[in-house]
Amino acid sequence: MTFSAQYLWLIPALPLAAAALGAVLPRTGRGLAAGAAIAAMVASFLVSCVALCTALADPAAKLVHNFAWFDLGSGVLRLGWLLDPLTAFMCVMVTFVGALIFIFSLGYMKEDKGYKQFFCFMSLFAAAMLGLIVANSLLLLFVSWELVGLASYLLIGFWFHKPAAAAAAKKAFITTRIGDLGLLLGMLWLYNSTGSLLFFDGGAGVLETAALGSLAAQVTVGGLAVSTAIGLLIFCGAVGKSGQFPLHVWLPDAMEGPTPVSALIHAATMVAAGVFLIARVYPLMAADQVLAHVPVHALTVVAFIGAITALMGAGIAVAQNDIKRVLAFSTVSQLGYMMLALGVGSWVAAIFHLLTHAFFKALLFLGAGSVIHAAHHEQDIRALGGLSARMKVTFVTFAIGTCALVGMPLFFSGFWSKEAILHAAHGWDVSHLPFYAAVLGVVLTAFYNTRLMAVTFFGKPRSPGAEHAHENSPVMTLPLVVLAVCAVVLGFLNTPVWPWLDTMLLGKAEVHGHSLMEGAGLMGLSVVLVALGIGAGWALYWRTTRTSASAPDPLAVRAPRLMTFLAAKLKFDELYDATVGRLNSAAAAFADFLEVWVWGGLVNLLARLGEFTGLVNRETDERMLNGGFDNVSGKVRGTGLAYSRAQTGGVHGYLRFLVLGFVILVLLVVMGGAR
Amino acid sequence: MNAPGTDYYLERAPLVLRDAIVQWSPVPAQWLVHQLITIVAILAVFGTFFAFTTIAERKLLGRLQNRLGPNRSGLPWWKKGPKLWGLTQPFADAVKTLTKEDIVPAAADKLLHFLAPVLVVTFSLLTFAVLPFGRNLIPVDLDAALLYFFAAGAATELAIFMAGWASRNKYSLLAAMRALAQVISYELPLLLSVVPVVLIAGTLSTQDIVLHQGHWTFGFLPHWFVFTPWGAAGFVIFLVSALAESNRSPFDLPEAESELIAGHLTEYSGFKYALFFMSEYFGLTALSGLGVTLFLGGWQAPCPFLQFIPSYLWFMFKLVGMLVFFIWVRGTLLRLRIDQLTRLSWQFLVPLALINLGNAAFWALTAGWTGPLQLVRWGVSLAIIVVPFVLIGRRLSGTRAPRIYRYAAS
Amino acid sequence: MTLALFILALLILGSAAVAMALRNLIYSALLLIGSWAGIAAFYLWAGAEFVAFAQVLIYVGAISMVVLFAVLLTKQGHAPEPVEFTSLSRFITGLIAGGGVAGVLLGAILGMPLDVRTAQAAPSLTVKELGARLMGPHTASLLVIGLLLTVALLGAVLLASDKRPDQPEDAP
Amino acid sequence: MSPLQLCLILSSLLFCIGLVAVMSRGNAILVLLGVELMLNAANINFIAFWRYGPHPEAGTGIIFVLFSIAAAAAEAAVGFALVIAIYRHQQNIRLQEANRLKG
Repeated sequence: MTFSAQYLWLIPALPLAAAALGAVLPRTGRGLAAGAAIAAMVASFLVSCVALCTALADPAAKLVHNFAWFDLGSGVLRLGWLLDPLTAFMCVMVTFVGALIFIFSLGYMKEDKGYKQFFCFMSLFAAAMLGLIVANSLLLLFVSWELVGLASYLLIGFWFHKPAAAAAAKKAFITTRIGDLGLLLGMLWLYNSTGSLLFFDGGAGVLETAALGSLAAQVTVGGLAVSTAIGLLIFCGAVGKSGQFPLHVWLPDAMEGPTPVSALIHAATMVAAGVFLIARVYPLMAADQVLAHVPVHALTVVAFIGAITALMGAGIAVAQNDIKRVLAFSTVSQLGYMMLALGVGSWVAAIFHLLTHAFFKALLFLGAGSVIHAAHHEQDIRALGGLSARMKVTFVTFAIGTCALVGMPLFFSGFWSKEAILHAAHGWDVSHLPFYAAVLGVVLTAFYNTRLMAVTFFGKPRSPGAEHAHENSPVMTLPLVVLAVCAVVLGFLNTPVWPWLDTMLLGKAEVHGHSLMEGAGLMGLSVVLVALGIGAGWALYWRTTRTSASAPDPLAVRAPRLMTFLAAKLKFDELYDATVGRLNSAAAAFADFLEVWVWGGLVNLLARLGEFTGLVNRETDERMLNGGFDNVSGKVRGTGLAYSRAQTGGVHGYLRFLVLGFVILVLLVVMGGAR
Repeated sequence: MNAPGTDYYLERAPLVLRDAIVQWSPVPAQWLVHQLITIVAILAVFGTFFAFTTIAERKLLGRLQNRLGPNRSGLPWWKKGPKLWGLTQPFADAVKTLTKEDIVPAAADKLLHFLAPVLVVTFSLLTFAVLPFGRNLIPVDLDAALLYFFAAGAATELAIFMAGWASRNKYSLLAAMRALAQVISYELPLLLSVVPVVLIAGTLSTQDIVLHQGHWTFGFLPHWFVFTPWGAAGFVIFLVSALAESNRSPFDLPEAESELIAGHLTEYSGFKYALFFMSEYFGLTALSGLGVTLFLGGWQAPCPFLQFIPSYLWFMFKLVGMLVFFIWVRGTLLRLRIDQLTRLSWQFLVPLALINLGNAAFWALTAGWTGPLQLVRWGVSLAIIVVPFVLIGRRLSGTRAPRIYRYAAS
Repeated sequence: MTLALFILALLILGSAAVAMALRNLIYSALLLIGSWAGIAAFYLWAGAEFVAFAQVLIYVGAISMVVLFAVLLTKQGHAPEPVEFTSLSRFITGLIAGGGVAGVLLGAILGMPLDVRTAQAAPSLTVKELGARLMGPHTASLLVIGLLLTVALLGAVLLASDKRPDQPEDAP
Repeated sequence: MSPLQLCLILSSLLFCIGLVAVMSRGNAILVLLGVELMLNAANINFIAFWRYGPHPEAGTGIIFVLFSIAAAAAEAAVGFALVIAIYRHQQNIRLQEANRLKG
């Protein structure tokens, strides 16, 4: 079957059609809506597989199909589809994980009243994400990007009757909007400087050498190259969407949505969008690398932001007690790793980690969903416990996911992708700080995951919900098993011995592996680090199991201040309240102050002055003179009254003056011109 | 088979006749005579047509209601002769209305009261100017003919309003208000049901639209628009809206006898009443003619070998068919309430017409699909219109309480 | 040609002027409809067929209906209260201002050496070409107009509706 | 006098009729009708310049009139909705009494 980029629109169109169907169906059409959503995702997956085969046949090619969207009179806005290995891999990943999440939702959302809407929104979300992936135009990407934002708003606030959910939805929407503003500005700037928004357009696209060269050659404020400035603005969007420092605050709150939503947002779609965006515009981000005399390279910023996020997310995750929040902060941390990989120049490592992370994080979230569903919506890990015997399938798959996330050596996908990132960070010649942060992050990751496993699944059940938990139906466990298999197998796509994914993404023809021994030192170090983290976790949480839900955390006992600081998420919300929020209220207070005291005072002063003159007037009038002043003030009053009569509020009067003024103006101009 | 073309002698007969008469007149007045002949022909043909439509309606309604209808009137000077099945009844009616007293209420606005019936007939006659009656027969072949048709048609409701207001009668005024509400509600679906035809045919000219439908698949399946999914849906919407636009039952609210005496006609008598009556039938005929033109292939024959029958006769056959259908509807359906009327329009017809527009766009986009893809095209197009129809219909009827037949035996 | 223009102008201006001076609003509206129809005839005269029919369809078919509805809904139909020049001074100043504008405009028109195309044949533009222009270089404006109409429709419904949006459906 | 000038004079006179009506009539409906007249006068100008202008084949004048008619329709809808709102508020539609922003 021949497949060209022309038919790529099918991939997002299918879920979109399912969403449209879900929107028009009556409330009773639950089964049909869900079935259509799943069928559309599966069909999209099949199309994506065909696209992947086409792309892999010639990995270096960029198959594009561009078309005119609309004619502005002075120019034509063009959109397009793009097929290359990056697009194809992402499509396959999103549709596959998405389809599994949809199937899982069948069981998870079974009793929910908004079942139909849920599948409608989920399909819309998937459609927007797929549209973002196949876009060959920054404009189309931006439109899909905003649609993703909208759908995530709808989904996070799906249980909008809970105030927390509604607030979280708003927070997510507004926080990402801050980043999107940067993206929009970057996009406009790009269009202004190149006159096109297409990525690849037979030599005329913005990611091709001609445009990149001219962008890097121009210099703007502060000595930055234009490409750096645009890249950083676009990166703002990615920071918002991918929950990077300092805009990560919305991501943990997004846990208020249903768990499949969390899986979809944190694994496959929304957060991946930011990483994907940077990978997509990577040539633009890297365009300034050849310049030596610029104050900062765009990618350097990306690397540092990523490193900070990775460390910070792992640190906060240590002190969280909500099972979903732990996973949320681990996502923040892992996204930081991906950004770090992008920043240090190894975008293929980032995409590799993005793919493996999508699978094992979806697995973890769905596993958490399974636990929550079984334990009657108990999310606090302190109140769980002892589930390993009660939910065997969930436990085993969750353990596999955890191993992948921690980076257990050799047999889990997370190990290989994390190894690639560490390797790249180690080889970065600008600074070694990100590398150290990443290494520390590895220890912390191992530590908090051990804690999560130990507290959730071992010991005694500490609440009635956990006691009565039992394994869920196959419709929920089957996706877990499939994802678990993937979490293991996927790592072998890109081992140092056989770096197939790297070659494909980079568009090379043959796979050149090298021996494991080359990076053995680093690999050994990371194995030691993981062992260290697990050992610490074991010592603190496993050896002495928790006895009741209210018992203090062992770490909190040993380092109470650190723990509270971490538990409060490094006080970021408070910080924003104290800075941005307070700035806002301060501005409002200042405006109020101006209103009351300055302008009001001015008015009062004038009034006082008037009063005073009146007083003086009266005094002089009464004491010194007679009728003369009376007369004058009478005249003044009369003039005032005459003027005030013009302010009738009647439309006619105003209009008359307007017209007379117009006539007089024209006459003046004409006479002036005649002279 | 050699299909008869534009110069087929029966096709040319009316034109030959006209040109012969024009030749007789002095040269400077020839253009005037030319136009006058067209006008007179339309007046004569459709005047007679109107007369026989009334008798057909009365007789058909009679049959539908299990009675005979008018059957007494024969020829006046032939007392003992045959009754001619009452076919001369319209002429007797004409004499009656012409000789009746013309009553104008004392409080009425004399000028407008007089002007309203004149205008209403004028405007409804104006619409005939752009209907293609035959292969060579179209009074004015305008480029924007459809727009003209609706522009002229919109003015008749204005005349109805004038009649209602000028009568100074509260029933008449209420009827006038109803007429306005109705035209505002139904103008939209009517126009929207026509737009797909314009989209597919790519022209506003009625003659070109008819020519666009003049082909046959396998030599006998006509390419009339009504035989496509979007065309069928558009035709149904058009029919319903046309019923409402021409104030026919079940949408005859402006002149609902049982509620408003006779609506805006209450204060009219004699010949003015007859004019209103006439304009209603003219409007109906014109809208039927438009429906025939847009959806039923106009003057095109259904099969190629039937082309020996001249095109204007085909137009007339189809027109009569449409009118009989309208009479049938009148005899069958009950009158709607005003709120049901507006709800039907805004919640059902307008959304469906909009969806149908999208359907036609799909049809136009997939014009290149052939072979098995043609089947896909038909299936998708059918689905696009049937699924919303069922869904919207179900939702609308779902909000109503279950029907209770209180006085019917269960 | 010019004679026809004169007759049309007389019709348009006469009916407009009388409409604006009458006391009975229904007469005003009907006369104004006549004036609009005259303007449509002027478009026909100028060769803009499509615009002429659009003018009739929209002004005579739609806007007039809205006007008549407004007149009847606000009970102005039989003029129970004086719909007259309540203030003579307002009328006079209005006339003076209007006259001033007319003077300025007429002076400008008559004083301008207008470069008139010598070819007097009316330019013809088929509906199809017009549509292509509309969907080609003027797409953006078309979209904006569509948006405007939608917003106006919603706004009109909101303004004219009896209920406040924040009140429940069946509040007394 | 050229036909173009005649058309322009027609339109400016129509404009002034509308203007006088707007300025001197107290009835809100009449005022709105005056505004409609002014819009129509502008349309006449567009058509006249299209007819006698240098590039009639571009059709800009016609397209502008179409947009203008659409805008006029929108204006009429909103305007008369406002009239009805005013009537509901003060039981008449005399514009000179509608002189408060708050009521």
